Amino acid sequence: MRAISRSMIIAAVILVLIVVLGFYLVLKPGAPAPVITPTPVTTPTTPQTPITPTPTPTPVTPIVSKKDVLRVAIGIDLDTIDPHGQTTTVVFNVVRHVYETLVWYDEKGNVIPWLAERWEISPDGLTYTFYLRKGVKFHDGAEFDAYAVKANVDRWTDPTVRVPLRGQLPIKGAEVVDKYTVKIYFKEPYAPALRAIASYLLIASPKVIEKFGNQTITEAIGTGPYKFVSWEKGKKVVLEANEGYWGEKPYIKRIEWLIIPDATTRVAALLAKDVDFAYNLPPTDIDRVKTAGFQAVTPLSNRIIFIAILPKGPLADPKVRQALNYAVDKQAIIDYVLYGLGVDTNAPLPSHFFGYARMTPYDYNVEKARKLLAEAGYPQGFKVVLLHPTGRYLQDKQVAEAVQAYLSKIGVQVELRTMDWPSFVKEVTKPLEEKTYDMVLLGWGPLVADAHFTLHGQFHSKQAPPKGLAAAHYSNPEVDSLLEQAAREVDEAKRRELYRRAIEIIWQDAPWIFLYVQKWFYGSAANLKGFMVYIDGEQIFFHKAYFD
Amino acid sequence: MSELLKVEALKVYYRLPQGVVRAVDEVSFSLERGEVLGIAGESGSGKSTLAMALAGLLRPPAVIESGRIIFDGLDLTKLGEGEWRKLRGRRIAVIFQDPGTYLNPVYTSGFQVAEVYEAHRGGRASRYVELVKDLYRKVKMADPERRVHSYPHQMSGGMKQRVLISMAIAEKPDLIIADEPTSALDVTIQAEIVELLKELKSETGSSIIFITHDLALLLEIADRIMIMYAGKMAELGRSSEIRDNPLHPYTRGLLSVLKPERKQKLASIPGSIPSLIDPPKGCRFHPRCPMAMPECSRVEPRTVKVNGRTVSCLLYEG
Amino acid sequence: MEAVVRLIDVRKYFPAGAGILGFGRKYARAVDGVSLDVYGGEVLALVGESGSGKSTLGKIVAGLLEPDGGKVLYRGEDLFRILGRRDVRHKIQAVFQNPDSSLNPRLTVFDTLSEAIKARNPKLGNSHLLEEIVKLLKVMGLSEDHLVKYPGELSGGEKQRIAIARALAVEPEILVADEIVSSVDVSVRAHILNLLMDLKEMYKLTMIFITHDMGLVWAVADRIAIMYTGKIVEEGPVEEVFKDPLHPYTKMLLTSSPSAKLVGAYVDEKFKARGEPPSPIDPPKGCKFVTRCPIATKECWTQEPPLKPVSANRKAACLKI
Amino acid sequence: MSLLNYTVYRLAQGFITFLGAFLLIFLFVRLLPGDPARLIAGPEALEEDIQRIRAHLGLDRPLYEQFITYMASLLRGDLGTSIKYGTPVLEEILARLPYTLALAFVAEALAVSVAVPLGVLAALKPRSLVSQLVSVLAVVGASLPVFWTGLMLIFIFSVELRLLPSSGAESPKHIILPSATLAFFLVGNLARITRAAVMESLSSNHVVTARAKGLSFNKILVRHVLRNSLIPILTVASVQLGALLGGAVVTETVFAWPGIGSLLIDSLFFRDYPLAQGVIMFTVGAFILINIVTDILYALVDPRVREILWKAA
Amino acid sequence: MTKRIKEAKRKRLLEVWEAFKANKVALAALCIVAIVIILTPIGSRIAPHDPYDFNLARARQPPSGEHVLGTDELGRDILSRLLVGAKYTVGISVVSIVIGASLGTLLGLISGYKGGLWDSLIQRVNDVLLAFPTILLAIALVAFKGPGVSSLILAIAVSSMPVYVRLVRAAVLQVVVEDYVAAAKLLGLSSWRIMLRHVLPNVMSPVIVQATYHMGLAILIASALGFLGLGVPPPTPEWGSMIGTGKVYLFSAPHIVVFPGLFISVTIIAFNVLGDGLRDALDPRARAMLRRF
Repeated sequence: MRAISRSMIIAAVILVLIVVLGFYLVLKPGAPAPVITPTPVTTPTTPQTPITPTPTPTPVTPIVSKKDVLRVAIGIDLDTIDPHGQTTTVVFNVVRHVYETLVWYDEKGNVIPWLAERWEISPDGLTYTFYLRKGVKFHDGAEFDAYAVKANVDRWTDPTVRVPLRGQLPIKGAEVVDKYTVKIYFKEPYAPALRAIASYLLIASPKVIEKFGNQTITEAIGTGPYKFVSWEKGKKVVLEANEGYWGEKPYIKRIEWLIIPDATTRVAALLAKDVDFAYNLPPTDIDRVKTAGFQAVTPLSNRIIFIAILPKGPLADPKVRQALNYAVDKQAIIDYVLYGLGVDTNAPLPSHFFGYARMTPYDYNVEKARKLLAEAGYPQGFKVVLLHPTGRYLQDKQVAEAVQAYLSKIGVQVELRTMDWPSFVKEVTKPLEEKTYDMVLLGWGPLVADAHFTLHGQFHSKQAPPKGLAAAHYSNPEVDSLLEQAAREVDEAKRRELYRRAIEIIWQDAPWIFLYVQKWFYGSAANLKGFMVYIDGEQIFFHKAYFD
Repeated sequence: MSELLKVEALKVYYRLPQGVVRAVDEVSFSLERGEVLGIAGESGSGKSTLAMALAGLLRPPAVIESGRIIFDGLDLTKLGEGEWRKLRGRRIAVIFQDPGTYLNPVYTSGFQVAEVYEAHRGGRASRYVELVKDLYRKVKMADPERRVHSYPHQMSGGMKQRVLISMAIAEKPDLIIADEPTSALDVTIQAEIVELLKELKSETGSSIIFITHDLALLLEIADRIMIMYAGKMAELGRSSEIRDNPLHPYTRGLLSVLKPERKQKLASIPGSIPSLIDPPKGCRFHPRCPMAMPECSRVEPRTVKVNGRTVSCLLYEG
Repeated sequence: MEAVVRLIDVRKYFPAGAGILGFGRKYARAVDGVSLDVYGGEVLALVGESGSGKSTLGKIVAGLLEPDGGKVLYRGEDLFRILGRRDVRHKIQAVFQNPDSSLNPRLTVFDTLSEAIKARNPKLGNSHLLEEIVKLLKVMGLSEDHLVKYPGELSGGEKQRIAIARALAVEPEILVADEIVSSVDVSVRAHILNLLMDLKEMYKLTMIFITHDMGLVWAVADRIAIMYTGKIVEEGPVEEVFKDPLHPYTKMLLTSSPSAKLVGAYVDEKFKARGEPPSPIDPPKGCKFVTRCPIATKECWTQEPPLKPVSANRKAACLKI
Repeated sequence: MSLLNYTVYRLAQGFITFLGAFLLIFLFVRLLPGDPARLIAGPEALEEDIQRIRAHLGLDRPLYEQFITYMASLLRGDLGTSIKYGTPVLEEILARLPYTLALAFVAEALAVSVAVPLGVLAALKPRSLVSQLVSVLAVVGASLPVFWTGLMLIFIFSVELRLLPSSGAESPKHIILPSATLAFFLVGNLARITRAAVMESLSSNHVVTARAKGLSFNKILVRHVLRNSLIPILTVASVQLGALLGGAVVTETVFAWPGIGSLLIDSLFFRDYPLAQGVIMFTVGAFILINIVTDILYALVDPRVREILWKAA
Repeated sequence: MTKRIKEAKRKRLLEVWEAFKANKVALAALCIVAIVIILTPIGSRIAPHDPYDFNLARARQPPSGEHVLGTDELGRDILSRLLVGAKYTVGISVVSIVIGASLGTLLGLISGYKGGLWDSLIQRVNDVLLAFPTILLAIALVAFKGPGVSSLILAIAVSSMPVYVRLVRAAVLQVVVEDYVAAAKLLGLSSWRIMLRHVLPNVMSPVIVQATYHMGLAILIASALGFLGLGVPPPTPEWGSMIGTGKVYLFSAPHIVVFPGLFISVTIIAFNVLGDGLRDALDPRARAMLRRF
């Protein structure tokens, strides 16, 4: 039996060519692979106003949505709908349409009243008294009052309940003053307290809390504009407008959150109009989304991306670390690798954070870098290992490759080591002496836009692995003390100053290669209006959204 | 007796990339009604190819190159597959050598026999169970009631051969071609099967072409015997003539092996069977022939009649 | 004459079908209590139809299969105890039926033969080795040209001759020849058999000649032992058994066999073949041949006849004698 | 030996294999570097929070102790609680199972229904265009990465033509593209096997017998060729099905199909030990079961195999 | 004489070659495979550009005279990367399959020849391995050893091994009943010698054919693992990881992924067709049939 004949290979070759060319032709963008014009980014000098690409217009006539159902594509499945078990931004995003918090942010990032109409802070900074909004009802009909708040606080502090981020909101307990007044006590003065309450303390119905006790809550009952309808694992989550909402009623009746793990498929789903809004699209497709007539929403995130430099070998010398900073063309990486989806911040934290202070930039300057290296005694360069995750941050692998290439130009030979996320985290949390790499590409994006969470988490010596994830193992007693003071300081102006001083020291020490703050890329149907981009750029709220 | 089959100068060739294999080369003979013709030959003599040609079962790369096969006035070499289908199983039946592989392992034996009726009488095979049981009785199958439901692997070689024989005689064909029907069987079973064939022949009046490498067996059952060597007919004659007075040196050699003297050297034919792609020039047997003459390597012997007997050997020409 | 090999009540059972996890397993009794002496220098024909156990018995004698019961004695010693010794191992060799299976298709004739010669004489130098091989080939009637050939390039007869040469290369005392010509074309058979007989003289071989072909037995064997369903039913000198068989099965065999007929053996239409041999898994209680025997009586169904001497050199296992 | 006995025997044997695999799975999964507690809390979390979670999950105890606890709960029929979801593992698997089953069976059915006719045609006309098409399909289908084919189909049928939904699992329409993607990968191999099996059957002696009987071509083809070719086709199809039941990871990811495969990847990348163990145990179990079922099917198709298998047992 | 024997052995190889050569398509496939294999040592020498030389300013350029197959996301020359990458891709598949096939063959040989306890033990372990998901194995290995060529090789080798155990065991069971094995026992040869000299060579054909098919599969597995982020780390231009990395450009700059894809597909096709050709050429039945006449 001769399975194959001469004409077969011809057929095979033709078929392969057709398939491949088919790919090429079908997928070829309008202009083939254009060199992208970088999005001009002006580096703000003051704390940046959060970006809201589609500002909510003040409606002249009452808004009526042209479509009742909104379909949103997200990349990961929910892990839990327990209000106190939340850890993941996207999941927070979904459930926060159902649960609300005592206070919230306005579009500029200021804390504003929400379920609490006003509040008082005791001079010692330990007691917060909240005066609650009246007439608010949970979706199950239970009334929102001080008892409900206390039930939630009690659950938050109950050690038998799995509350992963309890430490981020270090409260001691709550006390009911009267039906609509509640006091929340902190263990110690905590400057970001209000922001943390706004971010973490989701209020669930006391009936549900009673029903589930210290078990994982699997019924999402809150006070929010949308009611929880269903959650099909790995497939979708459905929310429905809460007709009895205390605030402005949502225009869209139903939101379906579709779980589509693959980013390219999310692009396809958007282009095919299977969804109206898609989260976290690959930067590579930004032109395609735009040219196809969709909105490209690209808000700034809370996440700063950097390469932490371990203080060992040649890298223990600050001059060397500065040299590395001068050797990398951040703007080029932002423009070409990130397709403009990043912002150079010139500080170890995003510019819109409370406590931000702008430093003199490390410009791209190969000569200067070489000189510094020579001064430090390494004119020929040296070899280092760079650890990086893959698929965790926008273009992370490509960014690592680009850094590798830049450093090679000043004689620093970089060996890249890729890891899947859990192994990567495990590697980063090892103590310094066990680490077999010299640098690590990492992103840091606290939920709360406050300098404390970035600086304390990354530069306080007590946060060095294995205890924390301060990846650079940075240790400077002065910085430690400044950060500790700032964490307790209630006066905002004083706090700002403390952070500025800390930032200056860190910037000079250069424990990182400071890269950029990442932007997100969402795609939206052209006629979807009124959605609100949360201050961190990672959450989108649809309760005022409508189809035009 | 009348003539049932006449084969004239039949040539069956295999056209392979390596060359042309002349498996059957200018073979002619005839067969009377009710006669048993034995065809004897070793491997590569072309006897099985001849059988397949007679049953219209040749498959590429084997083709009938030339010659005619006249069966009851019909030239079989000119038949299409549709006409063959009507003929096979009804007028011409075949019994194969290795009953194991010639039965489909996944069906009961009875069903496979009944398929013959289905093919020629229509309807579903299951209708013919009783007829199959009758056939099984006729072929002396032990326990026919049970055996119609047995799968081939549950039967012994002898039983399987009886199944194949049942198929062959189901429609009382004019011609049964038995291609080494007993070679895979033990002698006692072989004796029984041969006995059975004889009985069935006298009952149905079918003619039988009995093909085997076992000349001793043919001497017992065949009326006439054709000896084949390397695609050619060597000799054709009555069984007793072949046994007592073989003409062709090859036949003589064969017989001397069959009738050894006790504890004496056997008379042997030196050498081995030639390749059919590139057979020896002249007489194909000459390299092994003890009586070869110089011209044997040049001249191809014609088939000649000697005292009413047929032989292809230069010894008998001129 | 001295018995080189003695088989004493040898048994070999093969598992056939099974219950759950090995419980209630059934066995096919391939060899079921065979006692037999093989004398030095003789050709003993072991005859039987398929399933009679003759090949299994041959493998046991060759030391390839260990029996489940009974003893195989080689010159008075337990064969399977001393088989580990090379000199003993080489004393008994075998050649088998299928020429296509007898030679390793990946080795040239030279490789095959040199391996055998080296097995016997590991220290042999290369030039001597070649000499030995060529010598062996000459004996086999083959030429040096065959050395560079692979089995695929040889005819069936040539392959069998190489297989015989391989067996003889270690200078055996006993040769088990299991149907060695039954797959070879008739015209080639004579040549191999002649060769075998010459070699027997040349090497002073004792031979166990396993076959189903009565004509061959007549041509080469001194003594014959006839097997049926794992047992020997008759044993004796070839001429006597051919002319005057004792056991009804022997009679049936001779009557059925066209080649026996040609050499003028016993024929009796009364013993015309009928029936089939019983299953070795579930044989009849008494005489195994009872299902086909034309002269069987009632006691044959219940009583198993032992193989007993009938005359000085003949034995048979039949109640009717 | 009866079918029942045989089945019991095979199940017992399969169970032993399963136990071996089980131990291996436990070790492999637990020894993966990574700390689920930190993964739950996120990199920005505080050490104290992480330690609390670790203790909560019992991950601070020695490995053998975790194993014993796990075994004990298994014996009670409890597959444990997912670390990520905080819900019973069994529940998570059962939620995804229908999707995996649907995709696997539809894809395999699609592949078989295309491949078998193609293979038969190719075998009947070995030099024809169809035969060559089969060869081409076999190599091309099996050599294009699945995500390529998948994304290509999405862009043609969803984005450009708007005929079919791009992703998700909401209606029967949604299964078309993912199953076509898988089938495209499977079809070639299956067709090639079919062709070889049919050619082998065609050249077997019992087909000559069937012709000698005077049976019609169609009857010969169906009864004596196809029926006898079933075993190799069954083998390949069942191996493919077994692999699909383990989750077609890439296809599921590309098409956002909520099956077992993406659950496995998720749980592994989250170091959700109980869930990963549960999913893999299911996968391995399905693989072993499929093998057993296939062998039993063989026995039903071919009476010879029945006897051989039972003897082997 | 020894010279003649050597000649005979060469002739035998030649015979396989003749049979193989008759199949023109397989010959073409062999050429492709040969080219790919030749690329492994010389790829970096004939590459028109430095495969690691990046320049963001010329990133993602479509094919042009300067960059025949265009540039990738970091402005590296794709053709050069493909030429240099051949050694990784081919190296990984060849080495992993050679390891998997040899280990599997050895175990299958022991299992089939020794039988009994050995057989049961090997078969049970093999069943477990067979049922064990490749993906878990790969993730585990990458997690333990870090991603890289050696993890990939090990993962593919271990996951491909069970197939060979089964294949070889089945073939051995057919060979051990052959008379030449019995004859070897009669010569008093040791079981290892019999296994290696008389059994192994006669079970190699299916192993070689299977291994050829497996080469293609190994490349596919490597690219699937690359898709899941478990492939060879950058900037190594391994083809599978080039596809994996380039996947996101499928719609914006397709040439980045199409050309590696084309190289991979053509190579896999070539290996498969080569496997078919070898199967036909090595099939002793097919050749014996030709010789019989």
